[in-house]
Amino acid sequence: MHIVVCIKQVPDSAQIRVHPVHNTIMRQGVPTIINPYDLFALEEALRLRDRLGGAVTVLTMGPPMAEDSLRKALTFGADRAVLLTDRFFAGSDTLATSYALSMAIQKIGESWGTPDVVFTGKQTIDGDTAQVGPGIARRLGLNQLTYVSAIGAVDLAARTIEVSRRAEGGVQELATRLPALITVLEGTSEIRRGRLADALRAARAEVTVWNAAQAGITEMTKCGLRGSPTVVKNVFAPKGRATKASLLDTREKTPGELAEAMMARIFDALPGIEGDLLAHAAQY
Amino acid sequence: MSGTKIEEKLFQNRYLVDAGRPHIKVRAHDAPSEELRALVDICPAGCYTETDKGTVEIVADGCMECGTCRIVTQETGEIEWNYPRGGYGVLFKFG
Amino acid sequence: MSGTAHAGGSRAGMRKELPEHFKAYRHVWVFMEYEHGAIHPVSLELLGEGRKLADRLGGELAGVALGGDHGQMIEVANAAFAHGADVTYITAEPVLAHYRNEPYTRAMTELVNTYKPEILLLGATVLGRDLAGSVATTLLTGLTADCTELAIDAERSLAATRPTFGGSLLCTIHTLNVRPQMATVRPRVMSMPKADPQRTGRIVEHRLDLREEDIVTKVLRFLPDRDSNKAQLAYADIVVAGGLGLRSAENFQLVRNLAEVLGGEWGGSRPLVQKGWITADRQIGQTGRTIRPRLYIAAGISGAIQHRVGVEGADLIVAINTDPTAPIFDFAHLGIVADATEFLPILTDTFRKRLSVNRLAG
Amino acid sequence: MSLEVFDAIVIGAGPAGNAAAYTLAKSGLKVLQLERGEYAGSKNVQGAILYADALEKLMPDFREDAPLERHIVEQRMWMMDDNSHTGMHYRSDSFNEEKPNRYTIIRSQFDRWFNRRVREAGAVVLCETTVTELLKDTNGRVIGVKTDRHGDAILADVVILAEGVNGLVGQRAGLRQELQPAHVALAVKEMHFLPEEVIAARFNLKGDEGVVIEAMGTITKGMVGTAFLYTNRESISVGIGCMVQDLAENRVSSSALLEAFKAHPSIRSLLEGSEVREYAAHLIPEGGYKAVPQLYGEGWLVVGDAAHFVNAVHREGSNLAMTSGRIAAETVVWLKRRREACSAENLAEYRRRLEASFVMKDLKKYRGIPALLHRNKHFLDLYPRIASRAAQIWLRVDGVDKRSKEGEIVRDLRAARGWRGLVGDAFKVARAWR
Repeated sequence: MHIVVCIKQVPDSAQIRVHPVHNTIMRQGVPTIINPYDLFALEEALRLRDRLGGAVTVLTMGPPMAEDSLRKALTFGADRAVLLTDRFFAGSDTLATSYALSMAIQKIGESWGTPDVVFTGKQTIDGDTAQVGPGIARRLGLNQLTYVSAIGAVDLAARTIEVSRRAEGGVQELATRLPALITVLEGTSEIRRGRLADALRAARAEVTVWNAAQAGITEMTKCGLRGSPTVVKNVFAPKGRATKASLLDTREKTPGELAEAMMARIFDALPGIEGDLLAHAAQY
Repeated sequence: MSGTKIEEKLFQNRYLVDAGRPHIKVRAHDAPSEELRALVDICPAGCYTETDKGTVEIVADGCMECGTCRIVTQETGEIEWNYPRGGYGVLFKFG
Repeated sequence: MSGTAHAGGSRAGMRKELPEHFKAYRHVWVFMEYEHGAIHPVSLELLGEGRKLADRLGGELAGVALGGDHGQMIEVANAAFAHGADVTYITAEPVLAHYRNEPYTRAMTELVNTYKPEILLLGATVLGRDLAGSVATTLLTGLTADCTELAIDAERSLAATRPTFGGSLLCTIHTLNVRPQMATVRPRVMSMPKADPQRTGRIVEHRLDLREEDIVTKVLRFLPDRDSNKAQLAYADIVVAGGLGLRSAENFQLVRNLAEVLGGEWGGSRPLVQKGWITADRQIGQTGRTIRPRLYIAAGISGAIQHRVGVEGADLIVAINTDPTAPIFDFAHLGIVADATEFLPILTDTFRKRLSVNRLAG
Repeated sequence: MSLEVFDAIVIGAGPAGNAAAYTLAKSGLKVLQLERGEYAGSKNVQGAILYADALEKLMPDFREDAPLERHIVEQRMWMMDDNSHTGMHYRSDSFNEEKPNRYTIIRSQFDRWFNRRVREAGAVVLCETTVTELLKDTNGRVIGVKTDRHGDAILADVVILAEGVNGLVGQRAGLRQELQPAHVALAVKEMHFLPEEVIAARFNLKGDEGVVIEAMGTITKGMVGTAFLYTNRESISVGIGCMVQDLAENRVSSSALLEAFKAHPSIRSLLEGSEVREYAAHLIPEGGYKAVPQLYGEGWLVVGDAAHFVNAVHREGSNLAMTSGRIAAETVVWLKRRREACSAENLAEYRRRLEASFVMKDLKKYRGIPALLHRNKHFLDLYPRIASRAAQIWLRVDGVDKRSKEGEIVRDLRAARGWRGLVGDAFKVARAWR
């Protein structure tokens, strides 16, 4: 089977700081990484390939230096990598991104066989929108399976797939037909370490680089800023909260009184939680 | 000295913790040597702590891989020190 | 994938005239998330927020109720009215009995194309986010996900503010030139409006021409979390966690006792996994596995590095620790300097009494 | 049983490893470089000063795209006591030359750039790959390496160990001894960020000019060590280092020493309002000439920190690393061209070439210094105090006549060390320095 995994190179957002005095964004030394959620998608894709045979193609849209992330994906064991890069893509929001990626996936299909499954992470850590996966599914008419925690039976002949999917309050088991788009939940499987042979191959591999035209994209008005209905008007630092915990005064109080005080403070701080706790207690 | 200070400092650092595979281990012991006990004070990441039982433990998550503990306890052989697996451990942003 | 990662560059502040056919788009809509016989609280919170937006725009507030059973949808509509809606659009069809992306996307896009809302809000739940992405792409409109604040600017445009870069920053996003403007909003961010059972409104029924045979995806089973032995830390509302301050594996039971009384999940810091007191799926504070409960109680956890990152998103962090200088007190909201092994049982008892007393009374 | 055979494997992607791999690849050899960090530089810590000369010999055009922070126009040497410093500053406009001699750098960025050049030169670079052991044949000859990735060993004609101060691979293979606590310093360092213009104003700098401060004195609490403060473009590196043996004996936390140094009135105002973005710790091999291990053997060479190539007196290390890496690689290239084996006998040429270079000459010159300092800790504590008191007496205008002030200063000195002690100290220093 042919599997396409979409990954994104993102800044390691945990390393971004806001200067406490000047209230400015400090981006110095913030490294770029493969979106951590995408690694789980890549792992599931590789497992599926190892199970059923075939090939994994990794795709990213980004600046030329995003090649580093693709090479890393090859180190894990992906078979080929495609970088979609063009200055026309600058400023793409999720709608424009899903357009460009879906066109590239079509082109990948023409070049190396139509993909049976397209994987993405559940969301990115920089945008957190969780929207590009569904966007691609919609544009390519793939059956959409988001927040997937496990992949069950896959029947290539019958073109069916079963997955477990995180839903509100539980896990949904779904069956659908291929081709499908799957966004993968974090923590699904332990991410493998690439074998030495894969690492050596990755170090020397040629990454396929496509600009818009090479990816078969002709409608430039659907790309980049022009193709993006949303616009970021303002980026700012949140108001800091008092950093120190408010400590219960333990002097001259019995432990029982302190526990009462703590419970009262919790109920105060979280309106509605008392009712929910009661509802829960009543249920059991 | 001030453990709090070190925690705050380490919070600025970037790590990829290899869960379940600590790269430094303290061998089981009843009473630590002076050298091992010294690590509670001198480990620059404050990784070593003394337990109620008087033994010394390590949580290596904040380790900066300097190797001081390795050098100090080389004679006593109380710790097992390895590099983390490739890609894991501290990831210096500036170095 | 993805992101509205583009900087506030050249187009910020620029505004082209809204195309003529979008000028007919009016009113604020809230998707009423209904599953397993219950309305998700976020939908009611959104009605409160939507009311403000609709009033600001001088328009109506509408609920959208999709489901399999007509009677249930009427109930949903009534709840929507009680919480501030003027109108509720109902599509009740067998294919909508359980949430599936395909029929829900069809139903929602059809409603939007027919009745043309200016703003469409959904809860940023797994269901809401699954649906919103497909609907927005089908409608070729913008979507701002996971918002924490909504406002209308001077030019009638929805200003949707959301955390970005892991919450270290906020950004405000507008949808230009396309309608509807879509946003998903985090649960428990907007306040719950007071219900007024006397309030009524208009119901608009809309049929969807879609049969089960047309739908590829089938739900085989639903396994509720409460029947599962697996830790569901990432989705738990209440999490109680223990650390080395508990001193022994036996004492860890104290953490489980409190979690059980509160109906929450339990977990522990990394050293406990290393010591074998808990399994790795119960570990809190590992990179890539963050939790965001309403209430997080940390007992005997010092609050080292990774732990902080993992729990900082909790609405309320409560810390119990003997060391007043422990880093956990630097980011907890509420704390007590006490030995967790002594304080936990008392706190558990206090909660247990309150909850059972009230149960009997109520 | 093995994957592939390379002409050379280089373990590590610091200055020594990069210099070696670059030289080998440039000469057309088939090179594999292995680095355990996420990328070259992610495990590397230094103050950091780049000495242009060593790099220029490898790539004369490095200034065109290397990530350099500031070129140094001013050096301050401070002797500190608890609330003062006695300083010597040297600042010269002649350092504003076309090809400046010293730069501050940020190692993670610099090493990454350097490594990219290595790749462009044709070396195969594998990051996130830890070498676990050297592979030897039955005669004890090193023939390749094993890594922590699943797969067979990789073979090579020669392995260059540029694995840094901890040097586990070489030690475990029995190529050299474990480091001694008396031969190695532990340095801790923080990165403090400030706007560029604030740094320029505080240090009287324009453009890319930079200042370095090297400090010693009571800040190390009687232990052998030094502290430093370097200006980068929009950050300040500040750190302190002491010998591991002293730290262990005195149970002192380096982190607390650094806090005290930062709180010193002479330093505090320079860092005010800064945002700390990283805290790092690293060992520095400061045993000098006498601690240099066996440098070559059957199929292997050792370079950089792993070979103990640090000139502690002049705070030089990365230049010795690059130079030793380059010379090791040149030796291998020379042997390859002559179609000679990388045997111990042939690789001895590496040591001969090093002896002829500044690397071994400088180390030899200062071979007495580590022991001298170890035995004479008062150098770092007493003399800064005396200097500070002398300056205090001399500068304070308080109605006391100058001759009496001179007398007081001299009495101070004599009381502290006695004439015999003073002469002895002077003699010891002179002998160690010559």
